[in-house]
Amino acid sequence: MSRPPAERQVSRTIAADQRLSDELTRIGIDDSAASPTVLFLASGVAWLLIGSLMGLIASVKLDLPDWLGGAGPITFGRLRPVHLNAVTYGWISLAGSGMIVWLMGRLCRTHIRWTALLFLSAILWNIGLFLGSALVILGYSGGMEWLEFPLPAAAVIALAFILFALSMFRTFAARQVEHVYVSLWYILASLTWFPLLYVIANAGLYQGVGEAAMNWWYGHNAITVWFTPIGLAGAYYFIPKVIGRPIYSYYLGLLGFWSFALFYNWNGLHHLVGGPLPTWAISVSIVASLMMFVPVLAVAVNHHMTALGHLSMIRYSPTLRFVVFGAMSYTATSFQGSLEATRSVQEVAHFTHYTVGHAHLGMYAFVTMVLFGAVYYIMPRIAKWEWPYPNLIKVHFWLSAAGIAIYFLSLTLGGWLQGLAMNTPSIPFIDTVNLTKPYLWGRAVGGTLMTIGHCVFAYHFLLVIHRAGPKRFAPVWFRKAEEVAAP
Amino acid sequence: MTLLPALLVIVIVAIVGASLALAAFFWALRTKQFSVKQLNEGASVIFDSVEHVGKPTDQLFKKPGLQNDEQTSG
Amino acid sequence: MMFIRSFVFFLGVLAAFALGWIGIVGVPDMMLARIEAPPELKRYTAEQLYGRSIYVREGCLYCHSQQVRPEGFGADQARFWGRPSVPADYLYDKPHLLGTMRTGPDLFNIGARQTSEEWHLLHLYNPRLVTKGSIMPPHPWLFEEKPTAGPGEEALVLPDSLAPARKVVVPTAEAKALVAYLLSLNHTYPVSQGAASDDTAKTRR
Amino acid sequence: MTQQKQGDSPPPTPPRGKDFTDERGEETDVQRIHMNVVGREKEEPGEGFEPTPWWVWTASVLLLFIMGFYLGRYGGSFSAVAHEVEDPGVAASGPVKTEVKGDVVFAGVCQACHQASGLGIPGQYPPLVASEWLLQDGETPIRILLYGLQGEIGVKGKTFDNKMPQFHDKLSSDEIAAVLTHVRSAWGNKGGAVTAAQVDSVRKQHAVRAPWSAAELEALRKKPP
Repeated sequence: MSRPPAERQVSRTIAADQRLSDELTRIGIDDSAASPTVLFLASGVAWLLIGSLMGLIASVKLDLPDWLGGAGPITFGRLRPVHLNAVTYGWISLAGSGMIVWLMGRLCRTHIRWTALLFLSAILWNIGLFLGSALVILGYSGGMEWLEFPLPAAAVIALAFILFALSMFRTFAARQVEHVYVSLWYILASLTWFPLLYVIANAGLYQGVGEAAMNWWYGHNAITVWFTPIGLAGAYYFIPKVIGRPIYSYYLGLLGFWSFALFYNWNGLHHLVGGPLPTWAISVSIVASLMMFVPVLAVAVNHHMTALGHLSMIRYSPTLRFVVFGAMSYTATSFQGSLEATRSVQEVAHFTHYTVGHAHLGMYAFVTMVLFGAVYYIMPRIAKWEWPYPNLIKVHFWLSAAGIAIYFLSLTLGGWLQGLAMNTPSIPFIDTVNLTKPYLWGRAVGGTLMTIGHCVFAYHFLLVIHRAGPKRFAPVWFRKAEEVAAP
Repeated sequence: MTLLPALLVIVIVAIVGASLALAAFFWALRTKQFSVKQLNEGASVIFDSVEHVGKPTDQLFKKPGLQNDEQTSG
Repeated sequence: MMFIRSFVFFLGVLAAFALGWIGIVGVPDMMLARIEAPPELKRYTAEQLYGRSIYVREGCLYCHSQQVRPEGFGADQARFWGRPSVPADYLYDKPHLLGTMRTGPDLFNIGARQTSEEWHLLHLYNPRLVTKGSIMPPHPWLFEEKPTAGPGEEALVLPDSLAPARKVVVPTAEAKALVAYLLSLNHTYPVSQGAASDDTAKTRR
Repeated sequence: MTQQKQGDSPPPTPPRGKDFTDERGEETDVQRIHMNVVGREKEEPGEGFEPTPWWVWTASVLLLFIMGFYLGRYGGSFSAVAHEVEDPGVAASGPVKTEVKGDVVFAGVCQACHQASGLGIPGQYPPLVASEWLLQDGETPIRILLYGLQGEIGVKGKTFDNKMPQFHDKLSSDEIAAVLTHVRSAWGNKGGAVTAAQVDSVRKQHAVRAPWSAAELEALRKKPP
């Protein structure tokens, strides 16, 4: 540290120039991503509200089957698919796309290209979702889980995704850094995989049990190639970025990514264990599912070691709080999923509410929580406005965390008991229904808490978009470009 | 599809796939993709001179009186 | 250099995807292409197909499976849900309705287990009429309320508490088609997986 | 909200590398401390290039081996057959044939209509509790179960008009005997037990036929062949 004073002076000036240039670059990139990101995030939040409401109504309908029972469009069998599609293709996909746009600019250190395509994509995507949901409500469901949207709606969504991917690939091609960060691997892979998967699945190539195999290959691979990469890309960026410490091990990142790509694509047929499919195919899927221990372990060790010694930061950082919760849930849901795929667990858990609890652990406690964290990080930077009421974020976090905990525990316990009862033939079937009833109420309570949390979140989000609420102290990274450039 | 042709297809696909994967792996080794330098740069590409290593970037719940640059790592 | 790296990356990513697709969808589907329908498996009639579309429309598949697991794997057979289902049973199904939940019982053989059309209609109108404690949604929109039943129509026999005043409840064509589909779900015929397993049998030690 | 600051030209690539000075170009105490923690890339490897822990590799390879065995065990013979290998252990010892339980058969087959209480549904499905058709003799209920029943029938002074399905091909004689024994002794019913031999003898009496009417059953009961 002991350099001659003159040399120090020079390096000091260069350093100051460097800082100014870096900050201007970053602000310029964030600005270029701002409009499309806000559009994607805002539509995502809208679909989150719609999806939560649908899910809540459907959930209460299992408790009070005659409630709102008089009309076809609001029967359980139509609201449930709309809930699933609204939260996955609506909330997670749109908010995830918003996060991807912003991350793309940051990680490629360049401004977003072909933004017109992004606007078009977001609009088409919303049209597709609206069309699809309306058609399912009106009774034109495609009839396969995860693929309920009939062809016109699916085609619009596929087109929207392809436009989105084009803009992202163009931005990637124009990147100003040589190194491609680990989050980008996941994003680029998912941008390649998902359009292929979605088009193949909607093309109607199969029939009979072949179609069932395709259905569950799709159902699980939508998670593999789209929802999980969103969550992992977010976790890989935000945990080191918020803490200010590089990711623990890049070797592990490589191992994690390639084992993820290799094994996760073979998952899915364990949804048909004991079903009418060639035995070997189901076994291969179970093996692939268990091999997922490798990438999950790699990611878990990486994230844990990165955060180690800095976990106290979750007291200060809303983003870290949500993302760490999400990353821990990823480990939990993946381990649970691997074990759940095995024959002995599946014999009990299959066909019960246990699987619903597992699905929500993955899609909510993992992906959705990471996305909440991402929104809390991104919005102030692109809206140039701090979250006005930090306490609302705390309220949101605890409502969501408590909600998903109650939801998951109820359904896991209730579903397991249901499965045990169902495998005991001396228990009449109706008693397997009766014993789940208290747990289904628990699910409704958890769902209510989450929905209230989402309303709080949406209200807060609106405030930031409108730059409303008390102006808080402005941390340095929220300055506008002009302020930075001014001496 | 009968058993033997199916097995044949799978074996061929496996051999071709495995050799491609091995080729990619050795190419990565030869071009030093796993070098300390590469991995170091890779891991810190999300930082720049302002939001540098050692600087937390999200402390909304912190009391306003505290300096932004202050470390909170435990 | 940068280009080669991207190229290798995308090649690997595409290969991983394609392998999974071929491995667990393509190959099983090709293997099953040769199976033949059991002679007792009937194609759906127009009315049954219409009923099937209503089964899809009302989302029955979210609570009812249509597959039976083998002996030693759950209690499906002890519950009289039938023999284990095999791929040939589903040859005429599109979309497939295998289902993943048993919030309600399996329906693979409901047409053999519950042969009464009357029962199915009552159950659809309000499940709690025939199954106390059921949480299945009622489907009153598949029925019509009329002053009197028309010619050829048969009104439901409802308890006084549920019967509308001075009106009768008559099933619509949709309800009848749905019941016709449910009654067609009868896979009690014997099957052998011989057609599919011939080569296997020969090569097996 | 969205100023396109950079215009069309991409912003310059910032050189990589970090500096640990604050706005005034001074090294702050905090940063100096951190030089020892995170700023050590010149001296020794730090974050970003930690090798994969040995136990992750060990676990992965171990898992690979176990999964190989699993595929060998449950892979079937790579045929199109479903349910090919379920549990060889069970298969070797032969299917475990447990005693047929009447209440299990009732719950699986009869309860949907006749209800768990055995009271049926008024106006729809006749009760089994104290039903003369069930309890007067042993053969009539066997006939009903085997070949079904259709048309009007009076049970305990009330008239029912519905369809009782046939079970001659769906239930074994053991199962029919068990479920009849169960319903004839449940809910305070006092009918005698029914044996599989009785069921078999009724099977021999009649060829497979259309559902009975109440009158036919009545006639058979009064005039045994």
